[in-house]
Amino acid sequence: MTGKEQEKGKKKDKEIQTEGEKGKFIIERRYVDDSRIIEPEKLELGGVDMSGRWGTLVLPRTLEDFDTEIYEDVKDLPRGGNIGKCWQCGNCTAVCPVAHEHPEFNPRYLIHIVKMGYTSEIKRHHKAVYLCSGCGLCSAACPKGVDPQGVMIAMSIAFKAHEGELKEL
Amino acid sequence: MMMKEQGRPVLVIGGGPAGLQAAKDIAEFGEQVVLVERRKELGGAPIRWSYHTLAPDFRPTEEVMGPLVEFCEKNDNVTVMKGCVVEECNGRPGEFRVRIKDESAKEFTEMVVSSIIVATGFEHFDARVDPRYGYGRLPNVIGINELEVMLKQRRVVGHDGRPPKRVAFIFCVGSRDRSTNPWCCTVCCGVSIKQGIEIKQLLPDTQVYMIYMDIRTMGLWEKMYWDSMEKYGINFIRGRVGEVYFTGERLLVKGEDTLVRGPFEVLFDMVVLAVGIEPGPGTKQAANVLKLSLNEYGFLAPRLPNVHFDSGKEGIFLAGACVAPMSVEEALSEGSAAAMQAVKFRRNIVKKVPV
Amino acid sequence: MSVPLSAYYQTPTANILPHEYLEILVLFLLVFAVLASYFRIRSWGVPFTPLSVLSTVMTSRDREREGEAIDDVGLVTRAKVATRSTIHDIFLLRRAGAWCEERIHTIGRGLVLWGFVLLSLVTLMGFLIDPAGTPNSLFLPLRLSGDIFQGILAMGACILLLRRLSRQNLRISTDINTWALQSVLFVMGVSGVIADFSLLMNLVLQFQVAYLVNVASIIIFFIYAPFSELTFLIWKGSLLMQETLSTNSAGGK
Amino acid sequence: MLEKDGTVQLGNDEKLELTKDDAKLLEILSSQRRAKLAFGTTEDYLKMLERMKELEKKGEIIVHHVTEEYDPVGVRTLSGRVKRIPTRETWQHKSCGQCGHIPGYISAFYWIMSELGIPYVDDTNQTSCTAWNYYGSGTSNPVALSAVFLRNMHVAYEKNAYPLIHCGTSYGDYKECRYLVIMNRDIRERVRAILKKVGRELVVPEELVHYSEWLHVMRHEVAARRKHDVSNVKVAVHAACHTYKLMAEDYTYDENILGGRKPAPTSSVALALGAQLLDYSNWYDCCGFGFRHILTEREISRSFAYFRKIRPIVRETHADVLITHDTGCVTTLDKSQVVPLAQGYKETIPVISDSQFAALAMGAHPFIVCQLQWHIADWKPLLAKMGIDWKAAYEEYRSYLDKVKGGMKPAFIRSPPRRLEPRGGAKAFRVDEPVMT
Repeated sequence: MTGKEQEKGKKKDKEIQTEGEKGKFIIERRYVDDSRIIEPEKLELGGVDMSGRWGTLVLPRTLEDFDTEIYEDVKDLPRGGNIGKCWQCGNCTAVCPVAHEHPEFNPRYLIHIVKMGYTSEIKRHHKAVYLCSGCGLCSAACPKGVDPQGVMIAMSIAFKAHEGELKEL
Repeated sequence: MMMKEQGRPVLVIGGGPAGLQAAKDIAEFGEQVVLVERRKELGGAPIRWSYHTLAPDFRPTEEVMGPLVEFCEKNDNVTVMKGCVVEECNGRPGEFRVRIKDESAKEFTEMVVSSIIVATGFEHFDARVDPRYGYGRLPNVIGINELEVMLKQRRVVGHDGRPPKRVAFIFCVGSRDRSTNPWCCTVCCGVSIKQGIEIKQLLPDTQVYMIYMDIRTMGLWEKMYWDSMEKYGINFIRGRVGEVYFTGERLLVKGEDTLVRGPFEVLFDMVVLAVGIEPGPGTKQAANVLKLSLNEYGFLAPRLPNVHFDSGKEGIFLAGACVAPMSVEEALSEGSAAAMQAVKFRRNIVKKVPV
Repeated sequence: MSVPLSAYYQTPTANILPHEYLEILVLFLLVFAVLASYFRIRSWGVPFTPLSVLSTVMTSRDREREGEAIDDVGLVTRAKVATRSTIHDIFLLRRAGAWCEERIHTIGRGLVLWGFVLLSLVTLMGFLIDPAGTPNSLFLPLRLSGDIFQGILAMGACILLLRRLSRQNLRISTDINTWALQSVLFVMGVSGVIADFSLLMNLVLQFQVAYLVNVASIIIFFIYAPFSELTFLIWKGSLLMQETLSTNSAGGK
Repeated sequence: MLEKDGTVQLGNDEKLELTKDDAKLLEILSSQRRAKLAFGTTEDYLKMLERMKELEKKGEIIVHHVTEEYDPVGVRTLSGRVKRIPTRETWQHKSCGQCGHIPGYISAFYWIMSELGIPYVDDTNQTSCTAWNYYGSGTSNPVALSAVFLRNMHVAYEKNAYPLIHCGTSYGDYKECRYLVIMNRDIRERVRAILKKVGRELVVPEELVHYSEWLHVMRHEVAARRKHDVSNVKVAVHAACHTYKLMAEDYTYDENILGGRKPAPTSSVALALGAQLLDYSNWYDCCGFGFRHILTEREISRSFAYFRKIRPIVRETHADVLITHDTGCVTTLDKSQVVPLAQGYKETIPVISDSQFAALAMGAHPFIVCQLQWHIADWKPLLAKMGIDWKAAYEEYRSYLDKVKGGMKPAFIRSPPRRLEPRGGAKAFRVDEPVMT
């Protein structure tokens, strides 16, 4: 990476750390993502003010079901058909030039959460798929012929198609 | 023919794949064999637990074991003693005096044998010892050995008689775990995946999830692994299960998907435990009688770790899963190897002492 | 050469296919391409983003009146944003090129992009100035610059092709569509240049052959493009621009 | 899988019958396995007990034995060995949070003992075990912790009463400290030096006993004095991590209660009183207290308590009451319901200690003795279901308060500390449950 790019990278990391105004008082805030924090702007019980920190709740992050709807769509979209072959070796992410710069873009991971149908995770990460630059290195590196570049194409389409349910948290 | 008259037989302990193969090969050399089996039927684990098919190429168990059993039952070079155990052994290599006890009829047979092949096999791990999975307590928590029975009957159903919608296989139950058995049973990954595929063939709409810590489909078994993923759409979750809880209708499996760094709590209709392999009582007993050394895990210890048939005692040879966990295919070839050793040993003696 | 250059550009007898027809054909193909890509994209179950970008920019006044958007999001602002993101993301290759792991890859993409865009611009201008394509003082430099841009396009496409061909893994794993698209672009550029120069050198036969190839490649391109990756790139590009627009409008909140 | 007739289908020709002995064997196997997975191993633990005897022989330490004067009752621990639980003349080792957060907890416990006519010592001369620092923020150190532990134990020893520890954390901490003191000469010597300075000797109790174990062995006496019928009360139980996860092999298990796979105390009390005991999926989870979390991450702690315990319990069991046996658990599970309820979450359940539940069933006053007025979650439905007229009781409570204002001393709360004389005429040692060997 050139110095300039490193600069960019640093900036990105900082953004990630300070992202989300919600619940900034929580220790180890970095490990809790916005979608899990309920911080009431106005909360009162029996005349006691519990707004803000006093009334904050953090929802659990347990994965509760497999919802393979998006996965099925991806399989039917152009160049998405091979996603089923993925066994999570991580070659794609290893060679991906974008992943080296953007912590949130990880082809291996995107494929996994779509394949398993972890909706909560997809909600959190689906925007990242558009960072793919389509250079095709991953497809060249993949030992099982998943063609991650193509899968990314199919995914970005599928995510857009399911935008509605991915938006609401 | 001369051989047959004056020949002292070879004693084979254990009527499983290794034992049967050994007996068959020796008999085909024209030598006498005495095959001692603790149980009332021949065939060993594959028959006893009535395996449906054998990995990796889905061959029906009967196709593999049937001919062997039939040969040993029919061939007059082979004397089969069912329901018997070797109770005593002394004498020297070339003429071991053994005392065989018929457990049901409480009668004894004494004979002199030239050499002994030990093929006492293994036992499946009893998953009740590991309370995490609720085996033996919760309905629809079964072991791969019981699933084999269901598959053989072509009827995979929960205790309510309905076919499961979602099945989880939990790998390494009673394997690779300090608190139970620290070794790897080498076949359970392959067997579970084979069963997963068979479930998919039987019930195409059923979702199958494999919860594994490593997939160890050695050598050519790897193909099953790839097919299960690519042809049958079986899902693989890398992680372990901490607890299985019965909600009253379904099984709540609590585990972690290590690739997401997150815990999951998902409902399944059936949980299949890939129970490991451990040395059975037969092995221990044979070791006592023949004064063989056991390794730290309770398997029979060969003189050299990578030469299984060599027990370190002249005239006594080892074969099959009593030495280490192994697949049927390996057990068969080990049986052959031991048979070859036994015959070689016998012939050398005959050369030395011409009659 | 004693003959003035412009002489060669009088609607040459060598020209077997009258200019006007070609223009009509291209126009027709253009319409087809747009429609085809529209329906293809819709078939994926997603909106046709180029349109939505336009509408976002156009409807911004009304939205303002409805008062749901904040006041700083006028047509002008939106247009500004749109142009800015177009220039940055597309023409300065911030997205398209930034993360190619090799400089050469970026250059290839850049050349193709610029070559194509400029070429189409010049062609358009040429059409506006003189639909008949008869030479005049203004038309000639356009024609020449057109050649240059075709050259650029060809060079870019060539770089991309060679890059993929020269790397074993890439070669194996490259999608057939990618090959097709890139070679069409290459052929288009090269044949165009050859055609014009062979005309300059008055090599009528070569001109005619090259010219036909060029026309053919153009036709193929327009018919094929909607079914190639290009559609996805356009869709994605517009989608991202829309994102930029919306985030920009959300900035005030 | 387990068939209805209690057999396990193996092959198609074989059935493995799950006989009683078989079950017992597996019982021990699985408990040993669980113990292995916990702190140390059963072997280490038993070794430690052996070492304790040796040290006593050598005269290095004094061991405070559970002699007959304490009327001990034997229970089976996870390790399979029998633990002697003293039932009388116990020295009440109180909990820091207890009196402040849930006064009813301790007053109810004392009330039960006085009801049963069992003498006990409620001493003022007790220090905190300081384990909060240790578990909460990693401050303090083994020597300091052990010193405080042995100091308290010695006080009990000279009072000639047997320490009965109310606080799960003190209990767990003491078990670990005892292990260190006995197995590590260095720590032992340094602690001895410290104790010398405060003029005390190194006294190690033979058994460390949690009050929930006391209630467990006394449950039949408690049930015998039951006034209110609780057979229609659905009960969920939460066991405190520090009682059964620290030195797991030294806590009480019972094959007849929850199949011996979960700690027996508290559940056993509910069962003995005739209530309906219900299981739920997050049984093993922490209450959310988590020490560091309650100190520095209140939001997480509170949310965990509600989303991982309260809500699943209510949804799965629809229980009337959640019973637990540690200060931290009652506090967290009860107080953490405020915010979710204020935010409009519906699920709620009253949380009380086992002593409070037992006392209520024995007819103790819900406010004067059990002090339910300090509890957040709505306890009125519970009292109604137990057939207690809480309105009338509340009126009594008001007038009682006036009396107290007038200078009346609540009789049952504490007995004056005194030096006890050894007393004979103790009952013969009995084993509470059939013990496996």
